[in-house]
Amino acid sequence: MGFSIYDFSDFINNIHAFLIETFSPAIGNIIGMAIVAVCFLGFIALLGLSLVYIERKVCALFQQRLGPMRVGKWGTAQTVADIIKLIFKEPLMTKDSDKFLFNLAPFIVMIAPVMAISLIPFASGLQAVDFDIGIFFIVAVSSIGVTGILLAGWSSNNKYSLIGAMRSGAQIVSYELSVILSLLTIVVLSGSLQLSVIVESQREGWWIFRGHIPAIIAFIIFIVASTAESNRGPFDMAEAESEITAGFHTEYSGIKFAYFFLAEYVNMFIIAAVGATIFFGGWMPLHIGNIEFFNNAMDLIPPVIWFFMKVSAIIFLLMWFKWTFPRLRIDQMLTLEWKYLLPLNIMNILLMSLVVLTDFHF
Amino acid sequence: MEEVAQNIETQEYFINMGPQHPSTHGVLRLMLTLDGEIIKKVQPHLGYIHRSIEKMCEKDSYQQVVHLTDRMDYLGCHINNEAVCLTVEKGLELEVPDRVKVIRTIISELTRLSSHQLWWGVMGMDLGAITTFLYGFRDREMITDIFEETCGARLTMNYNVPGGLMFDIHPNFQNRTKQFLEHFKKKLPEYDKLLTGNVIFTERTKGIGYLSKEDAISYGVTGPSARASGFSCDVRKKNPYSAYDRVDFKEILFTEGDCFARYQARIAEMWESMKIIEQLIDNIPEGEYKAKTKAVIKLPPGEYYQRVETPRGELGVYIISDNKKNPYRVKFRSPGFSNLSALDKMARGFKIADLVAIMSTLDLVIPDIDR
Amino acid sequence: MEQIVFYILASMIVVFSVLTVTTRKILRGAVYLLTVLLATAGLFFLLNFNFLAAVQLTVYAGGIVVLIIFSIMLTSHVNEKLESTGNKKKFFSFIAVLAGALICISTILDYSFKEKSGIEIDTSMNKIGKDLLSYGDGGFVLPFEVISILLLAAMIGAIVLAKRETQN
Amino acid sequence: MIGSIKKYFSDIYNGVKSLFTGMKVTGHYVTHPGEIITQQYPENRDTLKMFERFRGEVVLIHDENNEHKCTGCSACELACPNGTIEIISDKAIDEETGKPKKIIDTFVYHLQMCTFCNLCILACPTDAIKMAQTYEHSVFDRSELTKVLNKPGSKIMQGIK
Repeated sequence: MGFSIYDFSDFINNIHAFLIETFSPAIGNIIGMAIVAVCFLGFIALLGLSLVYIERKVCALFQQRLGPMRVGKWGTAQTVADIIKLIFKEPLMTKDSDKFLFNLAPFIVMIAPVMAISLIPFASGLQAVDFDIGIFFIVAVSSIGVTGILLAGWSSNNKYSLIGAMRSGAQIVSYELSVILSLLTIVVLSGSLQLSVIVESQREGWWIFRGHIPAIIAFIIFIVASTAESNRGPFDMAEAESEITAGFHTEYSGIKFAYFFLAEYVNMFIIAAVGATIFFGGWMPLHIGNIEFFNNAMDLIPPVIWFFMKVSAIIFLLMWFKWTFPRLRIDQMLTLEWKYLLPLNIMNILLMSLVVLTDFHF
Repeated sequence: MEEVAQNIETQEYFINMGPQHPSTHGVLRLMLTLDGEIIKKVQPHLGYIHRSIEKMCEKDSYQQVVHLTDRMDYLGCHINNEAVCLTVEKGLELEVPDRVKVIRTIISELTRLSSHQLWWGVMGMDLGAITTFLYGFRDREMITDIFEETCGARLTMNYNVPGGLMFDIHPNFQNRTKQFLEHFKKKLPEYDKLLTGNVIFTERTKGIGYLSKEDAISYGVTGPSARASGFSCDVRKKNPYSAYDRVDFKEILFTEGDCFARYQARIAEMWESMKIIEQLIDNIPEGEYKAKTKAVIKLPPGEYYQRVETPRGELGVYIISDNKKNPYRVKFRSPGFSNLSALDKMARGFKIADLVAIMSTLDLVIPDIDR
Repeated sequence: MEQIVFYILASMIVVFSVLTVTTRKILRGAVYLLTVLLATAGLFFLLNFNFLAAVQLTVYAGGIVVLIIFSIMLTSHVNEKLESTGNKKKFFSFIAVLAGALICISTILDYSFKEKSGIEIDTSMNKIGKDLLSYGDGGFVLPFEVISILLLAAMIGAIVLAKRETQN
Repeated sequence: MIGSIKKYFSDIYNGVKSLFTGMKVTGHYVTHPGEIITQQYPENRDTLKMFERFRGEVVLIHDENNEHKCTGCSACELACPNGTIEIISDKAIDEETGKPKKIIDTFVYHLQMCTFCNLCILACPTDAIKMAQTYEHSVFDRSELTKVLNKPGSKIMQGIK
C-alpha cells in the first residue's frame, strides 16, 4: 500500500480497493463512507476544541493578557474542561417556547458546516467529495445555516432573540451575494468551479499574485463578506452582547449552546479554508518564478502543512479583525454591503474579465 | 398602494433593557418602546440599587458622612468626598492649608483621569471592541496603584476628612504620578488610533443622540455631556474650589452635541487633566496636611451648599444643620440622575445599538443615580 | 444501493409534505417544507444533476424558505396555533387532493418510460455554463437574458415601493 | 458627479486606512508579549506585597509580651459608622493607684460590616489598633468573619491611660 505525505490519492484509492475487495462493493462503499464520516466528525470536534483555545490565547495576546493558564500546561485543557462543564449544565428552556424547533435549531446550524467541510481539499487526493460544482455547492449548503439561526431566535420566545435572529437573517442573506461574487472573480480566472481543478490551476503561482489587483480586491471583499456571513468580528450584530444580550442564542444553555459555538468556529475554518484554496493555492507550495532551488525547497514541505499554514494565517486575520474593531450598526452593515461591496464587486468582476481576455495576468 | 401601506398595522412593543443587561452598567432598568429596532420612547426605572445614603447621613457624624459618598459615584469617589468636606469646611468657615488644596486637586484630577479611562474602555466595549476595555483598565491600574499607596484603598479611598486629609501623601506619590503621566502621554494617542479615527466608530457616533444646548440646560445636563453641546458649565472654571483658581486649563467646549462630540470632550479633558497635574505636581507647598478641627464637629444652624465638578458633571452637596453633631438633612445633586433624564430626548428615533452608544457617552454610574 | 437511498428520500418527501399541511404551528410547517426541499435536492444529486441540486438548495432552501420564515417571524407569535379547519373545508380539500392525485397517477401510468435511453446526458458544469450563454442550437442565452431583465425589473420595483414608504 | 465619485473612492480609502491604523496598535501588542500585564494571582502570593497604607482589616497591636494598648475607651466604637466594632469592657482594680479601672474583656470586630474607612484608627487615642495588609478575607462560613481582636490572656501595656 503506497503512502506518501505528498500525494494521498494512491493511499485513498488503495483503501477503497481493499474495502471493495474484502466486502461486496455495496458494503465496502458504506464502510468507506462511515470511515470518512467518523474522520470528519473527529476532525470537527478537534477543530472546535483547538480553535476555541487558539481564539482565547490570541485574544489574550491582543489584549496584553495571558489567557487561560490554569487547566493543563498553558491552559491547553481549558476547552476540554469547558466542554465537560457544558455537558453537565442544565438545559433550560423558556416558557411557551416551541420545544421541537428550539431543540432542532442547533442541529440545523451544524448541518451547513459539516456538509461544506467535505468539499475542502486538505491535500492532493485528500478530499471527501469533489463535485464539479464545488464552490457553488459550498455556497448553497452554507445558506441552510441561516434557517437554524432564525428558528433559534423565533422559538426562544424572547424579544432579544427575535431581534438577533432578524438581524442575522438580513445580514447573511445580503452578504451571501458578495461572497459568491468575490469567489466568482477567481472562477473567471481559473475557469472552473471544481475545487481540485482550482488548486491544480495554481501550480504556477497562487491566484492572489497572478491575478494581481482584481484578485487582491476580491480577497479583501471575500474576507469582509465572509466575516459577516459567519456572524463574527465586527459584524456580530446577531449576538451583540452589549445591545441584545446574546441575540439568537440568549436562551440556550449547556450542550445546545455548545453546538452554536462549535458551528461558529467550524464556519470560521471553512471560510479560511475556502479563502486559502481559492486565493492562496490550497495545498500548493509557494513557488516563485523559475528559482529552482527555492521551489524545490518549498516542495519539501508536505501539502497538508501548507494548507494548514495558510488556513491559520487567514484565521489569525479574522481574529485580528474581531479583537480590534467596534461593531457596526445593522443599517450601516447593510449600507456597506449594498453601497460599497456590491458595486465594487461587480466592477471587479468586469476588471477581472478584462484581465483574462487580454491575458494580462501572470 | 398607499392605502395598503396605511392599512397595515404595525405594532409597537415594549422591551425591558435591564435591570440585568450588559450595557446598562449596573442595575438600571430602561423600558423601551420600540418600532422594529427604532426607539420610540425610553422610560428609565430607578431604585434597584437605592441604599438611602441621604437618609443614612442623617444619623452619622460629619466625618462619617464622607465615607458614604464613596459609594455613590464610585469612579469619582475622591471628588465626592471632597465635596462633602468642602461643604462642612464652608459651614465651619475653616480655611484649609494650601498643601491640602493642592493635593486634593491633584488627586481629583487623577480620579477624573481614571474615571475617563474606564469610560473609554467601556465605551469601546459597548460598541463591540472588547480590546479597548482591557487597554483602559491597563492604564487605570497605574492610577489605582498610586491611590493605594497614598490613600490606602484603590476604589473607595475615603482620603478626605473635614478640614484636610486623612494622612500626608506618600513619599513616592510625586514620582509615581510623574511616571504615570509619562506613560499615559504615550498611550493616549493609542486611544485615538483605536477608536477616534476608526471609520466604524465615527459612523457609529457622529450625528447620534443629538442634544441641543437648550435641552442640555433645561434637563440639567452637566459635565462633559453638556459641554459637548456647547453649554459652558465647568464648575472648576465658574466657581473655582481647592486649587483650581491657580492652574491654567481650558474648558473643553464642543458644539455638535452628538455622541462623537461627547466622546471627544472626554478625550480632550484627559489632556487637560494631565496639564493640571503637571502644573501642580512639583509645586506642592509645604505645610500641614490637616487643619485643626474639633473631635466632634457641629455646624452652626443654617444651610450650606457646595458644588464640584465630578467626571460626570456637577455634584452638589446640600446640608441643613440644626447645631447637632449630625446633619439635619443632606441632599446630593448627583450628575448622573440629571444626565439620565435627557436620555429619552436623545434616544428617540435612533436604534437600540445607538441607545447603547448614547448611554455610554453619558457615562452613567448607577449608584450615583439611585444613591 | 441507489434504490435504498431513493426510497428513503421519497418517503421523506411524502411524510414531510403531509406534515407540512397538517401541522397547526405555522413555523413548523415551514421547517417541514424545508425538509421536503432538501430531500428533493437529494433526489437530484442521486440523478447526478449536481447543478440542479445546488440550485435547489440555494434558491429554495436558502432563499424561499428563509423568506417564508422571515415573514412568519414578523407576523406571528411563538405560541400561536392555527385553528383546526372545519369539516366542510376538510371534505373539499380531500376531494381536491384526490383529484390531483388521480391526474398525476394516471399521467405517470400513461407515460411509457424507456428502459434506458442510450444517450448519456452530460450534466457537467462546463456544459451547462456553455449552454446557458450560447445562442446556437440548444443555447439558452435568450431565456437567460429575459429572466435577467425580469429580475432587474422586480428589483427596481421593490426599491421604488420601499422608497415611497419612507417618504410618507 | 465626478466630485461625488471621487468622494466615494476617497471614503473607501480613508476608511480602510483608519482600520489599518487600529490594527497596527493591536498588532503591536500581539508581537510584544513582554508587555503583558497579567499577574497570576495565587501563584505570586509570596511576592505579592500590599502597600503599607493598604486597609485590609482592623487588628489590635500586640507586642511580644502579649500586651496591647487598648484602654477600652470605645472611641473607635463611636467613630465607626457601621457598628463594626463592639467593645465589651470589664472593671478591674488598678494595681498602682488601687482605683477601679476599665479594661477590655473582648474586642469584637465584624469584618463583614466593615467598610475600611479608617475612621476608627484616626479616633484611637492610644494607637492601639491599626489596619493590617491582609487581603484574602473570603470564608465559607459567615460567622468566621466576626473576630475577637484581643488575644486570649492579653493585658494592657503599662503606662497607657
